[in-house]
Amino acid sequence: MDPSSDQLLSMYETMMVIRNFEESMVAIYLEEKLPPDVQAGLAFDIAAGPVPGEMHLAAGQEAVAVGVCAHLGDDDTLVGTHRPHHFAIAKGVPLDRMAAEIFGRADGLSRGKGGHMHLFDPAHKFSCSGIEGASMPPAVGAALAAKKLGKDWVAVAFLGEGAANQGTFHESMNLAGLWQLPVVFICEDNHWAISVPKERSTAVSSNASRASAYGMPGVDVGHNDPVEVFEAAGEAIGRARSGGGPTLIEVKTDRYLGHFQGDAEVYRPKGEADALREHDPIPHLAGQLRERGVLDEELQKELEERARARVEEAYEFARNSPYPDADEALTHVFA
Amino acid sequence: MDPSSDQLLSMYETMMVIRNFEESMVAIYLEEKLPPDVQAGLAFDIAAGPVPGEMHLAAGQEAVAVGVCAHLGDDDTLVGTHRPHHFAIAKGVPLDRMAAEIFGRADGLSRGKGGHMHLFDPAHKFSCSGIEGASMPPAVGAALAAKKLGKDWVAVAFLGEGAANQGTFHESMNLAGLWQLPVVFICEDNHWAISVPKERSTAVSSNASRASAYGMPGVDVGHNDPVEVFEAAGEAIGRARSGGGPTLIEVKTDRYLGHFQGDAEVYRPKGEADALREHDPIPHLAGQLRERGVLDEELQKELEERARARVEEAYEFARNSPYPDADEALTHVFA
Amino acid sequence: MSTATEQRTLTMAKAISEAIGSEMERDERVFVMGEDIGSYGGIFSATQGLLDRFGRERIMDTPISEAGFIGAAMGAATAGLRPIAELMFVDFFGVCMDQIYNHLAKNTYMSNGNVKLPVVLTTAIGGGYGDAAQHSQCLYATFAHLPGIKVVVPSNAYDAKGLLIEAIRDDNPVIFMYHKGIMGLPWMSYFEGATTEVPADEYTIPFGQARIVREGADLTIVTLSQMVQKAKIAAEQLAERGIDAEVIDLRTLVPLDRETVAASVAKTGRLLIADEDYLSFGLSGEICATIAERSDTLPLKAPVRRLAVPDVPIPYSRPLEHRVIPQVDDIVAAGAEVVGAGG
Amino acid sequence: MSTATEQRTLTMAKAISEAIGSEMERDERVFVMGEDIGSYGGIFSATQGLLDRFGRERIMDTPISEAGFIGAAMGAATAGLRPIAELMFVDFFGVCMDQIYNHLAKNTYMSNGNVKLPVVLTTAIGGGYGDAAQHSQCLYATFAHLPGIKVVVPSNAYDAKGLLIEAIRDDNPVIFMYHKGIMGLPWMSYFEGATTEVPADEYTIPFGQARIVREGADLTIVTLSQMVQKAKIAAEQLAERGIDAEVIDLRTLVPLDRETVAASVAKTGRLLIADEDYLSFGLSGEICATIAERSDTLPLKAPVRRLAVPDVPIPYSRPLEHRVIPQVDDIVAAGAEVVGAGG
Ligand SMILES: Cc1ncc(C[n+]2csc(CCOP(=O)(O)OP(=O)(O)O)c2C)c(N)n1
Ligand SMILES: Cc1ncc(C[n+]2csc(CCOP(=O)(O)OP(=O)(O)O)c2C)c(N)n1
Ligand SMILES: [Mg+2]
Ligand SMILES: [Mg+2]
Repeated sequence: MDPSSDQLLSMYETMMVIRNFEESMVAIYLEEKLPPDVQAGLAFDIAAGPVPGEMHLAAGQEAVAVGVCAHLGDDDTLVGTHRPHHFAIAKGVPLDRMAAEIFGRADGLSRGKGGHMHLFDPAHKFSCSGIEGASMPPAVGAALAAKKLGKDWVAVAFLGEGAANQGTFHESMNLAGLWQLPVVFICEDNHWAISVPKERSTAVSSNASRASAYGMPGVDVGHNDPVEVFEAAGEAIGRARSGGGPTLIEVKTDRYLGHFQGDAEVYRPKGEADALREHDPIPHLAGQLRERGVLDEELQKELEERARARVEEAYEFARNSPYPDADEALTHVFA
Repeated sequence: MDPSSDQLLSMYETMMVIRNFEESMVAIYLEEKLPPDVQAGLAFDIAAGPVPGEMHLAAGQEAVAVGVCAHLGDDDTLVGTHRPHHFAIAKGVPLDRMAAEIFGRADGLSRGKGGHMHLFDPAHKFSCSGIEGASMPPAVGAALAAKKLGKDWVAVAFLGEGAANQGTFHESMNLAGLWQLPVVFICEDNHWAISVPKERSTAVSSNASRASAYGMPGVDVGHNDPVEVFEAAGEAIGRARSGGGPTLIEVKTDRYLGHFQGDAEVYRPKGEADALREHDPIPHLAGQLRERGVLDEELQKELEERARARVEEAYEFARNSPYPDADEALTHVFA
Repeated sequence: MSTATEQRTLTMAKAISEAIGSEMERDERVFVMGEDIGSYGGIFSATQGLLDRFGRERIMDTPISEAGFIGAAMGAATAGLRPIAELMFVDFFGVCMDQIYNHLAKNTYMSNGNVKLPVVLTTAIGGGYGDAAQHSQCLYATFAHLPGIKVVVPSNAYDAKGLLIEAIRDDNPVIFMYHKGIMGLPWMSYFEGATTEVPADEYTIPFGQARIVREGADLTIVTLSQMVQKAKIAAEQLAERGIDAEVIDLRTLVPLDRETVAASVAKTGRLLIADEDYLSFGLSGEICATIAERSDTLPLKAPVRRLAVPDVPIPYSRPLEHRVIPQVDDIVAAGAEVVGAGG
Repeated sequence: MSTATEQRTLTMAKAISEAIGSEMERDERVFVMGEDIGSYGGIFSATQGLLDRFGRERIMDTPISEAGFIGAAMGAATAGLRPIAELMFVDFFGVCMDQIYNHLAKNTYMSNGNVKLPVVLTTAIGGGYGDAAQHSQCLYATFAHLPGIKVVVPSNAYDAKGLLIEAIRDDNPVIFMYHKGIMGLPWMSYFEGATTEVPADEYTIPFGQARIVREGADLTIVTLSQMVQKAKIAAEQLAERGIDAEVIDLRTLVPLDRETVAASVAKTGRLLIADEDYLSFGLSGEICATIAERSDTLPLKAPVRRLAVPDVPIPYSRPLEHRVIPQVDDIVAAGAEVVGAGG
């Protein structure tokens, strides 16, 4: 199923929003984290600034999120990973409340209780977590619920190629295959699990090839192309929606930044990330759109500007939101 | 690699020892467990008698244990399951101290601290546990140690077809394939996981087919034949011993008794077990031995008698062994 | 025919399956997942007869994939269902704890209450029948220590039904821990005090309300689960020795009814904790803390005494197991000691 | 050039990697497995520089398969090696707890001591830097409650080296829990009191011996890990208010040095427990029990006071996290209260 020009355009725009959100965060994250603001002797202070804690950015991985989410509605469940922003943005999670959550502010999705790795937006059936491999069982459950309720809802679980070696992968795939559930598993193969490359973590070259162990189709999507992702995901999600059962898709994608911000990447071949950026899918998609004649200089500028503005507003919103009252920490352990 | 007549004979004898050990236990286990000895109103008391607690017997599954262990020496590690007696006997664990352990007596392998599901015999590198799927990681570790120490030791992990859906299966297989370790995984497919048949637990019909997900050979061994097991295991263990890496073998076998003693098997088709006994591998192997001309009426009687006597002596030894002193319960939490 | 007032004597196992069945009748969103809960009826009969009534769609046997199906229960709850998931033995928690404590127990908090997770985990606890180190543990304190999941530990059939219906109707995760030795199974000796009259119709028992099983003036015995039945017997024997023990059944650990404990100790001035979990860093310590934090208003006539598994795994051999799991005699001896110690 | 007497000031992270390195030099059987322990040097630098010295055979990066590689560490120990396995954050214990607590911690007991399992699990604990609910927990009480594994929780570089060498040489499983906020990492603000002089050569510190960090007459503060550094600062501030606090660093929870705690409380009559784990059913309760069991010989001048995470997950937002993790000010306020309450 080919994407329409409108679909391509909106994927393109969303990719720019994601890229802008992530790359803007690189600078925001460093605010107040560097000398001389921090404890003497520190090169960097993860605890300081408007956004403390770990920060996993998805610059370079936009194609996976938009190619999949183009097929999802608000009733479809998406369970993301510790690197969740691109999924959340593509799924339609409000950018401003998401930014505010990442800033730990009162207007955040969860009034700052969750944070960057724990974004919850029930209205868009979006969630994620900081535990590797933990996205799959809940997605299986959401798919089970859809089947029990007789709805045509689909659930998508994202995971990294590193997480594919966690036991929950096996248990979830087996349940999905056994019960023929409307769930699609999307493995983002960005080659790295922090510092461990895929060939030193995984006994086989393709995780998609593992799908046969669960009686489900496995699909390899080549290099980081949003259109290929769109097509593979469309087929899998369509099959799931129509009762055809689960699919496992592995997409080759690229991590442009460190595993988390502050990662010196000593383990990574010099220049690898720069080389990857030469295959940046965003300009490449722009080229395709120009060929189709649906994008010109002017529209491109407009879309870029709109993306920039949306992200800027979201971060402004976050900055201007107050911190929650400290005693809110004691609430909502139970519903 | 065909088994020699001597190997076949000793496999045959060991199978009879196992069968005799297990079927004798059926009666021993019931001692003092039935009315009128027990609390009024009870049909049976698991807590009573010389052997309390759960009792998982392997009658019908002898072929798997002997076919594999024929290739193992004392330096090779075997990690068994919650249904461990046949493995222990085939691995050469002393029958008398094993029986005493199951009786909870002072002459037991662990002076009664472990019990039926927790038999430890370091001299034969034998261990087992009551947790499904837990046999695989330690076997991977033993194989890793062999490789690090430059020894030609092999490690074997047994698991049931039900345990093959536990996350440890995936993690262990991947580590074994990734590091090319001298470990062999043997899945006993007796069709049942307590009351759940394989087709309602497993998305694919063959666990051996899952081996490809870990870059290792997978071998299906057809119906409960000790010679076929011997051949498949011999090839896999030989390969592992010579640095050729891991193998996953699934053997179709039969559970003649309940999951544990006392299991009314309401879930099991009437007569299934009886029908299975018609394909009992023990008389079948006897037939093969007779054809080879290495077994005659007389020798068969002698072997049967010897097996019976060994088991009887072991259980006598257990009965005559004293209970450990209660305060021993407080020792050996730490070495 | 059962009427609103009909009383029947039921085993705890029957009370539990009755509670699940009546809630499944009442609310279509309730279903059960677990190993051998279908045609087998649950290894400890907690789902006996439910497969025939509700069919495989709502009484779902699962593969041996606890992390998978418990995580799936959470996902199904997020999507609007009210799953009950059985972890056959609590001893197996280690294969699925991440899904339980990092997700099921935290997502409500991390979402600031925007995500509700009405999931009940049912699980079997306890030893005393020779099932050894990996099938005899209680571990309720392990769950009670980690925030976000309510911990229910009934001691008898009446409480089990009311507490389980309360759990199923709760919009939060609850772990419901039933002791094998009070279920009244036809294949395991048990304490008959747990088999009680149980109303045929539905009722709930609120969480966080301990029950005074026996009033007494000399000594407070704080306990739960099967140990309540042992403590009742022990209290009678203590009475024969002229010691009047008050027995408190905590019923739930999260929430914990500290007030009832404190009020009793204020009265008796003496405290014995009878616990089947491991001794250190657990329930018995928390009860001590409740007293220590109130030491100005709760003068003790004697040091607090704790009975629990003395920080060893559960051994298999009967005399050894009997040695490490507190028995009626141990409660009697400790109770007499505490009162004696008080002069 | 390092001599037997040479003293250097080291961060706790450097002390830990030095201890591992020197033990690997000394004993070929010692090796390390874990995620990102190789070229990365460990996310918290616990294995910094070791890959270059020992190579990939002994410094093994693993897949994200904790149950697999921790179980494998146990299997390798059974076969005669002495593995160190790193669980990157203790928060991840839920994916591998079965291998840890049902096997690694029990096999020695279940085999009546015939199986020795010299395995050290190293893991990062603690919050305070905005890493939220799944990356900020301490959980030492969860491990201490379950029998069969020793629990070591150092508060400074000197102790870390000596306790870790002791752990590596121990023939039993040990979990060595280092708090991120005292490692002295170049990318995380930390308490500098944890960066200490450390002898260049090897030494061991026996388990089960608490350290009196500061002597005092008015109040006993029992604490551990990063909280020791907070308590030292708090004690100085209390001193300015004329309150003389004794600060006890437990150093290990299993074994637990109850005597040192009891002796101090016998002297001061007042007890404050400062803990970064969850409040209920944990460490602070166990310390209370130690006192309550000795109430006849340990008269309290004031109720015991507990500071810990108030049974909520760790929230992300800074003011909220600050609210739930006890801070220096909280220790000062609570200490003053306890003494005040004592009149
Ligand atoms: C169970 C568990 N183990 C380890 C970690 C620590 N960790 C966080 S991200 C990560 C690497 C993940 O790699 P991958 O799955 O490929 O995702 P990516 O970071 O490349 O997007 C690890 C090991 C974790 N969060 N959870
Ligand atoms: C992790 C875990 N989950 C559940 C159980 C309970 N249990 C014991 S045996 C068993 C069935 C095992 O089936 P299978 O692996 O096929 O072995 P079999 O009994 O057929 O030999 C189950 C579910 C367990 N021991 N461990
Ligand atoms: Mg990756
Ligand atoms: Mg089976």
